Amino acid sequence: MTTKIISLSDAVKRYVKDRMMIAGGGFPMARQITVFCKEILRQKKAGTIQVNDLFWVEPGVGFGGSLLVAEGLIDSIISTFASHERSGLSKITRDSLEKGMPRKIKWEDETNLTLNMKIMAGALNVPFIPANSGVWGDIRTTQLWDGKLPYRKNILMEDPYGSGKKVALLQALCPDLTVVHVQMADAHGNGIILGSIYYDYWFGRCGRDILLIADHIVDTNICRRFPNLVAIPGPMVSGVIPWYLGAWPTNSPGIYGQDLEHMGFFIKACNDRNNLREYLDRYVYSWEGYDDYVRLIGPDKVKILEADPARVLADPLREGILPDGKVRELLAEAKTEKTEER
Amino acid sequence: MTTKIISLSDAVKRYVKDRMMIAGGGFPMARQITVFCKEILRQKKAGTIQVNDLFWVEPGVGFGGSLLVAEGLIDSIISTFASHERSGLSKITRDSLEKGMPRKIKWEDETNLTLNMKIMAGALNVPFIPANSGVWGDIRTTQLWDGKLPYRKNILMEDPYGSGKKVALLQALCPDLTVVHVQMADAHGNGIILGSIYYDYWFGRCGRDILLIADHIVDTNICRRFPNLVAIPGPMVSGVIPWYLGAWPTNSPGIYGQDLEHMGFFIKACNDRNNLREYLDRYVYSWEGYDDYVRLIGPDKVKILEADPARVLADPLREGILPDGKVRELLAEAKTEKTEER
Amino acid sequence: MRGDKEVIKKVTPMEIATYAASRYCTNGMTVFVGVGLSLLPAQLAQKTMSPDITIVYEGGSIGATPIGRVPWGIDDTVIQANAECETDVVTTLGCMAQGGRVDLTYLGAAQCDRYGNLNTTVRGHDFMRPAVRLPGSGGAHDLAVGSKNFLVIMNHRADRIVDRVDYRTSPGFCEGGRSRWKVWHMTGGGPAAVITDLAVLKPNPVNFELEIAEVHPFTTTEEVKKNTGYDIKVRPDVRETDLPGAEEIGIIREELDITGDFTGWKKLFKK
Amino acid sequence: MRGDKEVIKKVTPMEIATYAASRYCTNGMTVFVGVGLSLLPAQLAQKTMSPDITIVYEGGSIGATPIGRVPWGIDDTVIQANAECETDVVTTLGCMAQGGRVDLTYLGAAQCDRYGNLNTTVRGHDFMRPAVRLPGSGGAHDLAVGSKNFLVIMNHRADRIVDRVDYRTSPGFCEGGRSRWKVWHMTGGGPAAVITDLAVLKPNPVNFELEIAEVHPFTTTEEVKKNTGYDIKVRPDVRETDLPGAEEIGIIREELDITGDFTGWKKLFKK
Repeated sequence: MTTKIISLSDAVKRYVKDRMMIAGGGFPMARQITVFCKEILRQKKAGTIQVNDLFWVEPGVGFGGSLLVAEGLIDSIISTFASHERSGLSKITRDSLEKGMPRKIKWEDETNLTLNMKIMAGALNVPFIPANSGVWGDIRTTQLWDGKLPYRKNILMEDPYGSGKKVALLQALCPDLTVVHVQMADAHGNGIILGSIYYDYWFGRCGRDILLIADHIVDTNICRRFPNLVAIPGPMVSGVIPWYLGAWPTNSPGIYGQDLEHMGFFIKACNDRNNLREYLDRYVYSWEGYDDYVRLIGPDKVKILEADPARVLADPLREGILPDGKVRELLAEAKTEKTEER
Repeated sequence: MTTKIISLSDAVKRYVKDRMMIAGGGFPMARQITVFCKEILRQKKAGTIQVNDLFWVEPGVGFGGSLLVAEGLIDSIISTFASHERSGLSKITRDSLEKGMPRKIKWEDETNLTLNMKIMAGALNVPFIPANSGVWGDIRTTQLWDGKLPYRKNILMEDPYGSGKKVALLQALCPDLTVVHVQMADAHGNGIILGSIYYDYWFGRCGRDILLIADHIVDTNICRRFPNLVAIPGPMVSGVIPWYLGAWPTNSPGIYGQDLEHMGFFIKACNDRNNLREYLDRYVYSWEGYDDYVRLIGPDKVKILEADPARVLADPLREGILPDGKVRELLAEAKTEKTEER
Repeated sequence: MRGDKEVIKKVTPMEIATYAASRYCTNGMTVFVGVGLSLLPAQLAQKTMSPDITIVYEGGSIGATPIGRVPWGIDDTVIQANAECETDVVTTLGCMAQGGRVDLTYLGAAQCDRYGNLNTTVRGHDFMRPAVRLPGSGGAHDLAVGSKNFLVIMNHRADRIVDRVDYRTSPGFCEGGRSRWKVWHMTGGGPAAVITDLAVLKPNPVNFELEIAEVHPFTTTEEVKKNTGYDIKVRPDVRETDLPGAEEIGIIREELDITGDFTGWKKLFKK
Repeated sequence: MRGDKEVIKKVTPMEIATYAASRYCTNGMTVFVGVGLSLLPAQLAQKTMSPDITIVYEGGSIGATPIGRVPWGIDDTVIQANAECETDVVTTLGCMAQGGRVDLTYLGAAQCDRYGNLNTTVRGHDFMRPAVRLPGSGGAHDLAVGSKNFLVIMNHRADRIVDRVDYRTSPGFCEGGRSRWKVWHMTGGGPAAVITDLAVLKPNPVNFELEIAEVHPFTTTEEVKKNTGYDIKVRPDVRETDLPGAEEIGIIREELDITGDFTGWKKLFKK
């Protein structure tokens, strides 16, 4: 079978377009698509892609989304939560929402259930889905769009089957591009998720294109041994990006824990525009290639993150992990194929 | 934590009521709730329960459902398929539908997607869910109910968000009792399913009461090692019935394969009312207790069924299986608790 | 080999149909299969010209290559034994078929009408008391609605390829013309062809009525018309159906249908 | 121990609140918790009078007993390390909360109005340009709608327990009376109590307005009223809040809030 493996830089070049709707998987502290967000910023700066005014979909705007907000790439956000868990809101999100710095972003307010069910409707290719949430309160009526965005707020409806129950019809949401960080994936696009699934069951079934970022590429035979651990079926997926530690500083249960020290450092840096600039220069723009990226995290830190209590979750699957050399081969093959496609 | 383990006979006595809506998991050849159906018939005959006119919900009316049809316990069926796969329809189902023998059953016709989505709506506690299936054709309009059953056929609706798309609103379905056969479950009700999930992701989330029949009871620690293999979360489940080979003659991937020989024998027996009577006497009514049940299948046959190509799927979990003695202890504890409850 | 009477004698109509159906399967496709005859074409394609397809069974098995024997049902453990992914029916029929992610589906049918609408539910017009009860839709309706295209494989008799089906289980082109899309808002493209033991029928691109596009070598257009329950049109460019080659025949008989239950090839060698 | 000034001095208001909140958790319950303060009561209950509860985190972790330290977020790996089941948000908030299978939920809030409606989204009345942006709903709205009951744990200030919240994030008793059920068709029972650092507020059974039901030992009804943003009623049977005993205090300080970040107990021992 043709490999779906694609390099991070090729994936961003190929799939990220101006003004598109992008959904990012994970949760504020878990399996964030950090390295993908960084690569968007890097390629924009390098001029290899033209991208602005993104329509961002995420359960809670976490680490990756914040970086895009900081650099003014996001026009609109549909989300439910704007905090780095116990660290609270970063100054980035607050400044953009409260003061319009560096730019004003539009925020469509949802709940974790209503947003996830909108994605569910998108996955099922139906125009709407009813819910009990989103009937009462300000979340139902907050409507920030200017008519240009393909998104409207909840219409209420009484059950036509006569129960008398009133429900909110949630409009389906189907992103142009959905990106999910998974612990493991094979070259066919089968994505294995360990630990909480968050929105990613439905994110992994919804999107014009769905990309996986995988800490490890595994042999398809390990999927055949654990087919019920494949949360995202291969046929849904357009590309698989191998990138160990791609979710850093958020966690990837079974592989590494969250880097609370770095999160604290980041949150602090956000409080001052100069410090934030320095942070971005160093952690987003300074590195070149994978080895450099890992060097930035630091080998000692990597060891600490790997010594995580949830690491046991991946133990039965570790024998299926392809060695680096094999992954490099797959990337080289992918490169050739993609070139031949032109 | 209080154990949810319950014996087969106690479960049937406690949860099966006259005229109730029961959903059975699995697929025609897989994880059928065979032994549960047999126990309903046995207890009805013994007079320990009063049960008639069941409203039966199943993806395809398979082995278990057929036995209930044969003995006239079912008044209405909502299903999509009435065949034992390659064996075709059994004479039981054909006779009842074509000739009203032993009684006429009402059949509400669905598709695998519309029926599963109705259960999905029930699980989500919303009154309906839209679909593209069930808009055209006779499945949309076939409506056999007499007004007494809480079930109506698809209302069509145009997308209120202006896409112009027409969808079928599928009415939610929430059974009084849902029973799913799983390979393994712990005493908290966490159900592990290996192989195809069929409807059981949503069956395992929908039902006033949800019961699991498990080939093996496992230590909760194995759930903690493979939390992502738990397809049915414990809090959804009211009771767990330990019964090895409970799905026989259908399969339970990872534990045993389908007994095609017995299926052939059964299908043949169905062609003649006398043979069917003999079959029922022997395989439904003759045995007493678990050891007898296994003796009926035959130890040689059990060995053949266990030597199944899908058996590898359960290998990583087998260390968590509780020994028979421990399961008997849990059953004895459950008995005591239930007695104390009164 | 075309027209070679010796080969024709040694090939069954259902082997021809299987080969014809297999050629709709091309590399990169996501293909849904049922059991029996509808299982063979995709597997034949995978073992010959299109190794790079993903086979999906609606129960939830994705990427499985059944081991040991031909599956007895889509829930047979020979399928479950080495699937790449096991998921559920809402994923396969909802997210994949209804979601527009299925390229091709193979369906069987008891009856097919002039617009490719299928009946797999009852014979006779009283659903409450049918003359013959058939298995029913299963996921066929859903795949007929959502799959980008589907192929029907069935026997060709005058009471099976008909003007009107007894029960409308799964949509083809509905009431003809563009009604499938304009009136009923279906996402998929409908039946690409109906492949029988006598012929290959294809939809007219304007009124979407099925016409005779190919006729199997051992029969004639007249015989096909005689076995069709409506006044079926013959395409001006009607041609003889391609015969499978030695490789395909070998795979069918030695790997896919070893017992001959599906294609009946063993009967050719009965004395 | 009740009223013992030495004990009161050694117990913080948030320790009292944690203990009070823990007592709503009884054996057999399915309990949803967030992080921070809302995590402590369920864990305290589980370690004392109600070992037989199932704790659920909305991200998908069920039956987890966080190991090593208090979780930094509901997606912390100390939770994921030993959950009995890992599932998704539609299961936890859709099938469980909306499905009516959640017995009790602990919620925090920035503001709470007289009917127990909560604001966790913005301060100020312009959502487009808020005075202060707060984290938002997450799953709080869904749990407030569907959970059989919920408890609010928050600080008691006149601009936080108010007549009207700046933004209606999560429903309590909506517009009061039976509007929650009659007008808005919610399945859950609404807030059983609002537990603050000063008092326990409970809904009036007729108009469903929050009233002062218990007052913490170190304060007075007058002080509570002064710190409330609406003319709050005092129940005729108002009483002093029960104090945690030595066992509960020990568990809070030695097992649950070792650093004192949540309950501030370490401040008691500062010289």
